[in-house]
Amino acid sequence: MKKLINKPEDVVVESLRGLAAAHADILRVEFDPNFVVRLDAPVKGKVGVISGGGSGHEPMHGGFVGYGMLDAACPGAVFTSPTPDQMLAATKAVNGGAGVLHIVKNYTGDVMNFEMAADLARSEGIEVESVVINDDVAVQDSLYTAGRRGVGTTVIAEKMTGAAAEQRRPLKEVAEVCRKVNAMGRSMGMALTSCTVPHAGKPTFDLPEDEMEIGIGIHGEPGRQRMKLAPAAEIAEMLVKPIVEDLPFKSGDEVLLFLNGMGGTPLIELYLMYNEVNKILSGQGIKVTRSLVGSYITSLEMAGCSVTLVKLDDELTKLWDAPVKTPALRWGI
Amino acid sequence: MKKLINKPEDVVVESLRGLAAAHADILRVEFDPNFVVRLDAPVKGKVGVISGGGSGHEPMHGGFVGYGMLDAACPGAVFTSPTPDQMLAATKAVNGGAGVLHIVKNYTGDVMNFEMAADLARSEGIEVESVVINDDVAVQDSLYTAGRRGVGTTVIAEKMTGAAAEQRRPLKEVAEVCRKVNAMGRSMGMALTSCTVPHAGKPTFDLPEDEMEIGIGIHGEPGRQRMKLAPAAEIAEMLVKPIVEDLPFKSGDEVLLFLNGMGGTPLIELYLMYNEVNKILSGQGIKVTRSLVGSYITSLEMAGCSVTLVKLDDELTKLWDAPVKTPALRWGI
Amino acid sequence: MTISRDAVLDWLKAFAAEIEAQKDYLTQLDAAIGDADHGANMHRGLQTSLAKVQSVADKDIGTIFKTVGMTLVSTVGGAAGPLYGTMFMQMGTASAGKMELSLTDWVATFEAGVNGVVMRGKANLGDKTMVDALTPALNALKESVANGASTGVALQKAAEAAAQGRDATIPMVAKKGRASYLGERSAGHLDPGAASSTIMLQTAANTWATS
Amino acid sequence: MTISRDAVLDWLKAFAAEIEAQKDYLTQLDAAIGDADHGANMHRGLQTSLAKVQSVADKDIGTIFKTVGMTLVSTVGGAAGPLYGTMFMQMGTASAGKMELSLTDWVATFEAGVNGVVMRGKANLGDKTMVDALTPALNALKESVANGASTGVALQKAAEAAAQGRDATIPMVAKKGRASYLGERSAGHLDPGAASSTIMLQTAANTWATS
Ligand SMILES: Nc1ncnc2c1ncn2[C@@H]1O[C@H](COP(=O)(O)OP(=O)(O)O)[C@@H](O)[C@H]1O
Ligand SMILES: Nc1ncnc2c1ncn2[C@@H]1O[C@H](COP(=O)(O)OP(=O)(O)O)[C@@H](O)[C@H]1O
Ligand SMILES: [Mg+2]
Ligand SMILES: [Mg+2]
Ligand SMILES: [Mg+2]
Ligand SMILES: [Mg+2]
Repeated sequence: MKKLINKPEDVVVESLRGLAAAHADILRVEFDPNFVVRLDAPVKGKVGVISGGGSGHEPMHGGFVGYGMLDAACPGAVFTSPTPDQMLAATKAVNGGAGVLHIVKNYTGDVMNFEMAADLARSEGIEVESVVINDDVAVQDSLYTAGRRGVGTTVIAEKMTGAAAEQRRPLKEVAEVCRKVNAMGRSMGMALTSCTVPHAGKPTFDLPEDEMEIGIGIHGEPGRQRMKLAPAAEIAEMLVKPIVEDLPFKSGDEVLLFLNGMGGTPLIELYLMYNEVNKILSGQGIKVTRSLVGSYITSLEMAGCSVTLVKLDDELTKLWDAPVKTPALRWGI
Repeated sequence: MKKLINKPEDVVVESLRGLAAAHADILRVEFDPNFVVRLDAPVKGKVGVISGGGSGHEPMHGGFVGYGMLDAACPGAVFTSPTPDQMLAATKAVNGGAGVLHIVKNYTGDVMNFEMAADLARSEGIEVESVVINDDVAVQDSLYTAGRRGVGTTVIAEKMTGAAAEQRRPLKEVAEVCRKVNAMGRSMGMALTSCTVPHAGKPTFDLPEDEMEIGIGIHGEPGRQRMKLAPAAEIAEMLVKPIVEDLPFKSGDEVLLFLNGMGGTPLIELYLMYNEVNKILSGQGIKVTRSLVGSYITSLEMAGCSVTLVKLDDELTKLWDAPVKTPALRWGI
Repeated sequence: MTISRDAVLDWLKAFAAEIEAQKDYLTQLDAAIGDADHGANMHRGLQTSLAKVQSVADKDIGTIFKTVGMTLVSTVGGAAGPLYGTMFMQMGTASAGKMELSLTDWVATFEAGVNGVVMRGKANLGDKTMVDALTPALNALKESVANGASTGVALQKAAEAAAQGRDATIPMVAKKGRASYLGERSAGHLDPGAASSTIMLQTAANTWATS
Repeated sequence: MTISRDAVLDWLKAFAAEIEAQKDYLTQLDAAIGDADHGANMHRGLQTSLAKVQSVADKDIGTIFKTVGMTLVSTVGGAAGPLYGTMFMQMGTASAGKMELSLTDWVATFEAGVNGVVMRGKANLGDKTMVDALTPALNALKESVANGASTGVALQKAAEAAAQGRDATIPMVAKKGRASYLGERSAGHLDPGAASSTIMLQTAANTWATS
């Protein structure tokens, strides 16, 4: 295992210390239980927006804490959902009297832990709403399964929901915005390599030099199918087609295109992939009016990318353009 | 070779098309000769600031084109300096009548090509100043050699110099700012893995599972020495010590700490390294007052990091804080 | 033939020790169809539980189980945290006030725990989860009691039923948990949670054999 | 015994063809002590040069060399672009107006080119660069002329001197170019630019042997 770390068991806490030191103007980090929180939390009269999940997806979620996005984030162990006590502490820390929204990625562990946390918070008299993000078209949805994973749309939802909260909208409306983004967003990812969980010490799966995994999530897990490595143009087709068909996105739609890196893929390749995806979309009359390119929801050092499309309307476009000041996303301020 | 590309010979141009499409609100890309240029160039009465270098270092330089930083960037083939005709075309495109500054990283090829371009531009009556960045303490400086490489300080110099140009300062002063940043900046890098130049098709060097390269540049070249893999705390020592001794940085100094990823190393590790470096510096009474953490000057998908320290004074701090709007660096606007 | 409070504490130690011994194996199982953290998660949670339990070692068995459950919830995370945590908290409620457990007490206690897991995770038999080990174990336990089997025999039969249920997860296509994202590709692998649940029941059988 | 314009064009084709054949080898040499692009750079530049030269094939040799030089400058990049580009541009100035080259013309032309490389790159003998192949070749050429050797013999001697100079770069510690960043680690490797320069001189000897 080749990583810039000391001991595997200290990775999460030591990385959080670095985040806190590098961005002391925006956030602080609390330990036992661990959570990242806005310096000025709780913001009086504003709905608190929190999220959380396993570590290893940086900058998500801690890098999205700050004005216009998240009020707090709860980092679990690598690829392991955080625990209810972290979520409860974060919920209390950001409750400005207008209630707190929990943005939860749809994984069994995340959902169950946030459920328990919401129950605890409500029992302490805090109004809590939860929205579950499940945008991964690689997974067939079904009543009898765990359903679709929450992936790339989570980043866009946290940005837009945070903007709605800054406008001092009530909890119900802020939750509605989050549900709307989730309803309008779809994602699909692929991997060129696996990644190594520090505790495990070796790659989660082996992938031959000439093969790739299509339909992966963000936990280094294998995807829906393994196939021979293909040119970027073909990979773009494989990712875009199921996304466009699922919502469906149609000619004339305005969309946000989020071309995400999985952690080990450099920008030169992400922009090349953006070009391929953009060509396919314009060929179908789908207009990309907003873009995000970079590694924002990652799977440690995995090489690969994911494509997220969010159908935009005036409200969502304005919420996207609204000022944001976090370690990972910043504009207008 | 596992990359998200089509044909190796098309990587640079296809990636540039993606950059242009994703950031059409900030820049455009010209082809034959290739350069990335600010939408509003030339800015009347403002010194034009341009840079350039081989591709494979993304987001540098094209991702730094925009308000408050570069007016144009010339991308060469992967790891190959661009050519004088590109630099001449870019120089003409950004000349707002106040002259043009060339920020050149100290590599034989870059220096010679920019020299030829400056001569051509002057022969066309454009006032040109050149500043060569040579901040890599891994290389002993000497009159009889090619001297030190230009690495991490380049990013900081482009930001601060661009800010000085926005203030409408004259060419001589803008060049002075750039020289000052270079004089105050030092860097040192290390690699956990090599990288693969698309044309070459296989890693530039092989590095065993338990070894690392210390004192590398940004072209996938081996470093000054190869040694056994060490914990993050020890690696931080190896990178910080030669930097601090070289300037020297002393107790009481205020510095900007730039913890850079080489392209394949995820943020969770970069923040962990930031924490280690920050601990060492505060132990020596060196105060980190500004920070940048992320992969901004890269070597394709190489795993590793570099540390850059720039000694700050009021002028440089203000120039760093000034508004910037580029694909890769953005704040205050 | 009852299970004393000390026997309960010994079981928790044995459970934690066996999880530690099989930590990497459990993580490998999780790597194949999940995210390679089940061994590390369970180990972290059980070690903290052992430490926490010291402070309530003189209390009733219900308090001990509750403490373990709450510790697991706040230290394991993932899916296993809420599931094992709920199991032990429910076991704590069912055994509240007891200083020792008769075999029937244990059946009631364990049944409450299993119901907690099903309530929390909503998994059915055949979904390729820990439930596929826990439910057969519970049924075997009840049957033994009905047949008047000894505590030792009943516990051993329960552990064997769990092991059979665990192995039966191999051909299953997962419908719950991370493995479900793999669809058909999840078949052919043993479910890590079923494996850790079997360890739980086998260590109970071993520790309490002589009860 | 003169070198006709067609012979010059044939040489450029032969030079480009041999670089293409040894492209990967040159890149490997560069990977060891540089950045793995010398083969690709030279190949790109020479192919474009061949295309560009078509349009001036009916002009004088000076124009042909100038065209090659400017094309190399604008297509090769890196260190080799300005160096080989300057070499050919200087060769163009030295052979301006000529429709054929006598051996002494060629010596003067090549000398101008080598001086251009030294002027541009400021490398000394022993710095582990293409100069370590070019300068010995130039000296051998002059010596042959002094001894009244035939064009064929002189060119072959020059190529051999280049090859010796190329091989002599192996033990050198680089002082110029990328390899200098490696310090002591640059010793033990052959310099890629010295290799491409030797190819240039060997193809000239082969093509013009019968001149
Ligand atoms: N809905 C569920 N009901 C019961 N058990 C479940 C459920 N979902 C997952 N599990 C169990 O949890 C195990 C995985 O635990 P762990 O790896 O620690 O959590 P995570 O999947 O969040 O990484 C699975 O092997 C399975 O036995
Ligand atoms: N200052 C110099 N003078 C002469 N030749 C040089 C000089 N610097 C580098 N070279 C030659 O250039 C070659 C490298 O060319 P190339 O790899 O194309 O450029 P780069 O080093 O920019 O990638 C070296 O092998 C060396 O022979
Ligand atoms: Mg997990
Ligand atoms: Mg090069
Ligand atoms: Mg798991
Ligand atoms: Mg090279």
